[in-house]
Amino acid sequence: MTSLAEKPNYNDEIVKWFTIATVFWGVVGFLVGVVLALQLAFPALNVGEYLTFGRLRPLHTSAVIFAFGGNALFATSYFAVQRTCRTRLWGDGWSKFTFWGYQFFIVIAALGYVTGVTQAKEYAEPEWYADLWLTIVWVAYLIVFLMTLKNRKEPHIYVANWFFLGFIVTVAVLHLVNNAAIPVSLFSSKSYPLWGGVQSAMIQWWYAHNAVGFFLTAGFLGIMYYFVPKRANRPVYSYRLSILHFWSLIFMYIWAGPHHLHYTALPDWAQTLGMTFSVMLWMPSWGGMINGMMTLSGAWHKLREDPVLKFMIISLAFYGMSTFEGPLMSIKEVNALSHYTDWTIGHVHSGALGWVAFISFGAVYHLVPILWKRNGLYSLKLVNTHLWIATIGIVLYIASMWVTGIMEGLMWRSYDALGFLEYSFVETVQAKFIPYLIRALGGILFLLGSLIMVYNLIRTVRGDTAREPGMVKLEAAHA
Amino acid sequence: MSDVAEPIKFFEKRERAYPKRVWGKYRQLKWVAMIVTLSIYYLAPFLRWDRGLHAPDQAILIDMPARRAYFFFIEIWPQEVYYLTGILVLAAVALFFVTSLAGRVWCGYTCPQTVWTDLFVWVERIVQGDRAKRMKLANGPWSVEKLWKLSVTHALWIVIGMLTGGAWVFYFNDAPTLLEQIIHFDVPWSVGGWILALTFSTYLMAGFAREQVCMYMCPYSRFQSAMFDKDTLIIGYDDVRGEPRGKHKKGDTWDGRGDCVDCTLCVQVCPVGIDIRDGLQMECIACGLCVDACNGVMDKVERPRGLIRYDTTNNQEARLAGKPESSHILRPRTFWYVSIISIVGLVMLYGLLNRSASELHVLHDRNPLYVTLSDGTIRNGYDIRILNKTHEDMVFSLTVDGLDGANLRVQAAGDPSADALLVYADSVGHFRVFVTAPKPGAARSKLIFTATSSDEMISEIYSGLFLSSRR
Amino acid sequence: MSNIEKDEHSGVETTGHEWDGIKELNNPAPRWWLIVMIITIIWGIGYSVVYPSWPTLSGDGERGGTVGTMGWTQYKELEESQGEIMARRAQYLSRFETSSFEEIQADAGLYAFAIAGGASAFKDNCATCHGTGGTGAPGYPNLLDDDWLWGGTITDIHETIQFGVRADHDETRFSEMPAFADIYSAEEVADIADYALSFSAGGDFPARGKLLYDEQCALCHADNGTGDRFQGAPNLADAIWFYGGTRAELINQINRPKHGMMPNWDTRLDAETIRQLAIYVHSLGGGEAE
Amino acid sequence: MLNKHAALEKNSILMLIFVVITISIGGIVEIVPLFRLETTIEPVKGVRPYTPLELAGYNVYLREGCYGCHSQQIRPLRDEVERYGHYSLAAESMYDHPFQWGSKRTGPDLARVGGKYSDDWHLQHMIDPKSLVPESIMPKYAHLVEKTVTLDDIPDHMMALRMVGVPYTDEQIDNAYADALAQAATDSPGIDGLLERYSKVNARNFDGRSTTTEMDALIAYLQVLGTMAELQDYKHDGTQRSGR
Repeated sequence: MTSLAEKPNYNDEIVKWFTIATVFWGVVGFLVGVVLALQLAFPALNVGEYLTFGRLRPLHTSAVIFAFGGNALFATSYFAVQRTCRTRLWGDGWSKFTFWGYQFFIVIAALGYVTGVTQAKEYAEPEWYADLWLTIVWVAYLIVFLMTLKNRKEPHIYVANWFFLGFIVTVAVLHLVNNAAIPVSLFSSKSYPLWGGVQSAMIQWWYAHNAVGFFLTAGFLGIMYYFVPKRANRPVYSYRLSILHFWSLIFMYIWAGPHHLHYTALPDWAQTLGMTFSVMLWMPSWGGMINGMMTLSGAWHKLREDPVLKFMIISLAFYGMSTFEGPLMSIKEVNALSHYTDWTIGHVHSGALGWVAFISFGAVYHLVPILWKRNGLYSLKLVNTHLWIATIGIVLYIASMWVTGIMEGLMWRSYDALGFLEYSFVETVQAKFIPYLIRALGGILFLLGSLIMVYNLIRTVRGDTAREPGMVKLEAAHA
Repeated sequence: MSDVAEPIKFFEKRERAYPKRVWGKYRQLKWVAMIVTLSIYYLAPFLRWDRGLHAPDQAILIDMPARRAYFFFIEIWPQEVYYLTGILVLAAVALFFVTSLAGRVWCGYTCPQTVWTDLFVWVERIVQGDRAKRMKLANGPWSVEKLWKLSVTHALWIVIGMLTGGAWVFYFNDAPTLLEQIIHFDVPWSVGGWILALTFSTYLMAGFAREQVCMYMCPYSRFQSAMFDKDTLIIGYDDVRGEPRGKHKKGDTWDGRGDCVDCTLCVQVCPVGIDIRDGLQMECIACGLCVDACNGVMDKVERPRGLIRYDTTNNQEARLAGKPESSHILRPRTFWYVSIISIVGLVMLYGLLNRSASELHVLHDRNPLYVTLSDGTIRNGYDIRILNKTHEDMVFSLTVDGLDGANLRVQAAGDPSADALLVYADSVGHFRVFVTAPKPGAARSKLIFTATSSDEMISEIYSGLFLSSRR
Repeated sequence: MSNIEKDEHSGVETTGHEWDGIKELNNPAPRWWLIVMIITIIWGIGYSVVYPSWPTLSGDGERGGTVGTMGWTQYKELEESQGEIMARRAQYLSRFETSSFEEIQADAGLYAFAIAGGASAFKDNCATCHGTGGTGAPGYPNLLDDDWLWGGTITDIHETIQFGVRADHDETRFSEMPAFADIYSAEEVADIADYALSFSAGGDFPARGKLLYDEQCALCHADNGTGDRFQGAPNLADAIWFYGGTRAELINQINRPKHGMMPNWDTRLDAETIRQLAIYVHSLGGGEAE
Repeated sequence: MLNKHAALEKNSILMLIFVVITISIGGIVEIVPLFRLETTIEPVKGVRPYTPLELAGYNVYLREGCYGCHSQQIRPLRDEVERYGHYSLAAESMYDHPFQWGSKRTGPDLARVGGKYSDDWHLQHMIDPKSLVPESIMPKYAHLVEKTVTLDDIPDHMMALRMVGVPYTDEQIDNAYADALAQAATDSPGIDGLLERYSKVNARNFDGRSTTTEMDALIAYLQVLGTMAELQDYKHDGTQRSGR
């Protein structure tokens, strides 16, 4: 253990802000998600001009990916990089700028969606002015992160930071290429992207798939690599596996985009590349799961007592499931059935709710007592309640969507004995009503869980302690 | 690895487990579980269920080309696949429930990976002998004996693999017919492909990958570990009773030492190759074979059984603290799980019992919305689909209500009357229908379609529309 | 690497690095991980050989990419899978060729086959004038209503499609209404129009209108305005007007009649498709019994 | 090899450079060859840039997020070809900046919805989808009828599109405003110019309102979808039949 005397004056203030933003935007994102789920079951809930499904959907995806996920990444990377480099975060003003700059980006992007200002590219909806602003913020982020790495007191860069660095750089490249656009005029919010038609499609899915690959996978693996060993108080399982899977993951992920464009007008060769690399990506993805899981060996008993660690292990399990499902769905024959259906939605949410949100919850639960210098969380029982409500929510969600997707795929492709299509499109819409209800219920449970978290965290910050003998002790050991 | 000069291995050679044979009640339970699960798997496709002339008589069948699934009295159409959601949710919560009660017993007794691995190890043991012999054979030099023993083992594995793949395809085809085709080597390409794929994966998974699947690959096993609490039954070694361990000669005193005679049988029988005496580990699949092994030894040395047993963390801690054991099967978690299982189960049962035997869908024409006829009346066109989910041909009569003077005509081959629409068993009847009415006052009027079966047992209602010009 | 130590739980050495209390074990990666990865890579290479998969430098090949050993393209796959469905339908084609319209109308399978084929041909060939829904436009008849210029039985419709109207074919349907502007004064034409309108609208009409109508128009359009299908003379007494039903439109038509033209399709479509089209158009709602 | 990797672990800039190289390869191999247009875009005649009114409709489509529920890409799978029509070609979306292929079919594919249904149907369906399709879960877009479509800056839009490669001529840009108004009116004197500048244009009052509304623009856009390409001349001509 590093002696306490050497402990630098870490900049935890900025981490606090980002943590608050994470929780706030998380709840917003889940709430909008629930509204959307209900709109699909009860279209009358599309009220007025500004709150239709079409306009709220980008709000939901951006709020969850960029606002919730992005702030979680800022918070955890700023927290972890300081500690693993044993140096204060470089540039107080710069990091403060990244906070306000990023929140400003989220707000102008969100206002745009509701008022109909959008590039109409999935997960890249913000218009040119917001994109430009984000570029500036992102460069500041990269500089802060790199300068902190440069100032490090440790000889080696820790594996979590490889992933954070990979995520920051790659997202910058993706953002710049995909959002290249010509504005209609300097005072117009509207722009036209440089790329059109098939190139637009390829670049967009190269971007969007790697938003998953680098934002939601590499970045969150960075979180995993710091918080899992820290929470379990165990060494990382295999340094060599870290090296192998880091490089193979970032190399192969980039290729996988065209699997979103199977059987489209994209040339066959590009589709095939998307498919083969997606399948080859299976093991590189699983490398992270193995390293995380095996890190817990030797700390297995803690899983029975520490619900925060449970969040992390379940997130790894979901990570494993969705990174297996992903290659499976990238196979053309499977994709022919699954694409355009709710199976994709189920797959995305098993990753987003199960992996991204759960590892973030774990990290936030770990961070808050440390940042606010409390002995532990207000209540571990409530963490446990959150865990199980959210898990059941996810089960309802993905089970219903997975099945619905297969149902849609089967119905669309059904032929009758004479060789004519058996179902009309609208019959599939009608058949989805019950699964849509189950999905909405799953979403509501997940939202409910996050509200429990908010309550628990507020009580923690206020310094309250629930009377749960034996629990606080364990927390204190890690703080 | 301390020697830096040595080339660094990026990959670890695997330590293979050679589980030793064991006798005892958990082993028996495992045999029973294996026989029951495998019998269900292999025999279920051959069960018959009479559904009448127009439907297959296989009790469990997934008919992909026709997009139907049959399970005894239940028949599922594509738009009813959502029942599967209920089954998945039930399965998930049941797994949560069982795991919170008794740990990973699903893994230990019924998971296909464990069952087939167990079967493969049994074959291995029959051909090659028990643990010591197998290890000797594996580590020994190549010889004629080694060659034929290994060949027989692998040949038998492949046969089992083929049977596995073979049984799988029976669920998707008429089993007796397919069996005959397989015997005559006259199987469709797709069927052959599935058999091959499953043969190969069974051979690989149960023959080679074995416990590594559970250790590294299976996300559910990790998931389950998060479901443990202090009242969950786990395989526990009784430290208090067992330590200090050591060899024991017959007649020596048991005073001042633990009951563990350090025979390492618990390690030798373990299918995942761990030492349970180090405490519960992530690899443990709760199969209880070490319990059997230890109980056998305890009987021999005449000490009480249960040095290793299914135990809870609460009990372990209580003993350590010298307190009475106190574990709870009934706790909020188990209550919630049982509630969820009951609710989902009841909802599904309700849904199944109230599943309609038919459906009526009405699609209004989109182009044009209406036609003005020469006498000034208005005509609307509709596509009607009547689903007959029963196994008998049915005749429906179609009527419209809610619009004055509405007149219904069916446009189909043979000019059928709207009173006699024949819908074949287990299929969808498509009908083109025209409704003519004097021009209504409103641009949109409600029009109620009713399809009634000739025996009046079934009556489906659809609330549709009749459109006209705005002026 | 002075800080290398042994992890007490697993007995494995650490790498000697430490960050904020986190150490790394020097475990090798699991071998199966590598094996599975190699299998996927081998599979990927194999797949790339069989299917089009890499862009070519020259830009040759299947849309700028390599051609797989099977010559597979997604469009060929489509044709193959359509082939299965076509085979299912083909069983009807041979019977269709030898069946009369009555026989087809009585056979559910043949009838569905004819409608599907007709609908498909209609979209490509007829929809341009008659509209995708068959509702037509002024000058292009609505095929859904019950008002027919040349008859609404399948046989009538078949003949119209086959030979066309005022088309370049010996057997084409032909009629020509004279331009009355050359014969009558504007007032006289207006009177005729008023009389013609009264067939459907009722009410008073100028006597001169009836006189001139009976003299000039009744021959084709009949005394009571119900028209004559043998001559393609429209029914003037119903609610449907071919070139518009306002007084002005009617006057225009009497003065300088427009004469629509429909091509003969016998040279463009095969006989079976024309038969399918006739059955399809007949099924749209206005079809009449033979 | 481990020692070599240690060099990366000790130098953040070196690591950054290696990461950038590693992630660039895949993107370059997959994306760059697509700009070889003669192999990427099939030779098919008839595809033209949108008319000003259609372009305004396209922008309404984007603004409302229609791509979240509707795809515009018919895959060469027999059921899709049968349900929606001939499979989509790259050429057909080459002037879409950005593409609208979509990723989800909560509603049906729209790639060839042009000409399939009547204007009346679209109008009524947009005002209240459930009034025509009771099972529909589509939101109402009645407000589009109330809004006059913004056409003031439509030449700027076309100029921006020209900069990204859409071949609008000077003449088309100069007459954009008039062309837009002409397309949504019946018997407009401007119609001849419009027809001269754009082939195969649907010109009529789409929503029956006297002003040129966003509904006009959107329906004009929907009615042209999938109708431009002269598919009968295209070589991969599969047997396509579409359902109702």
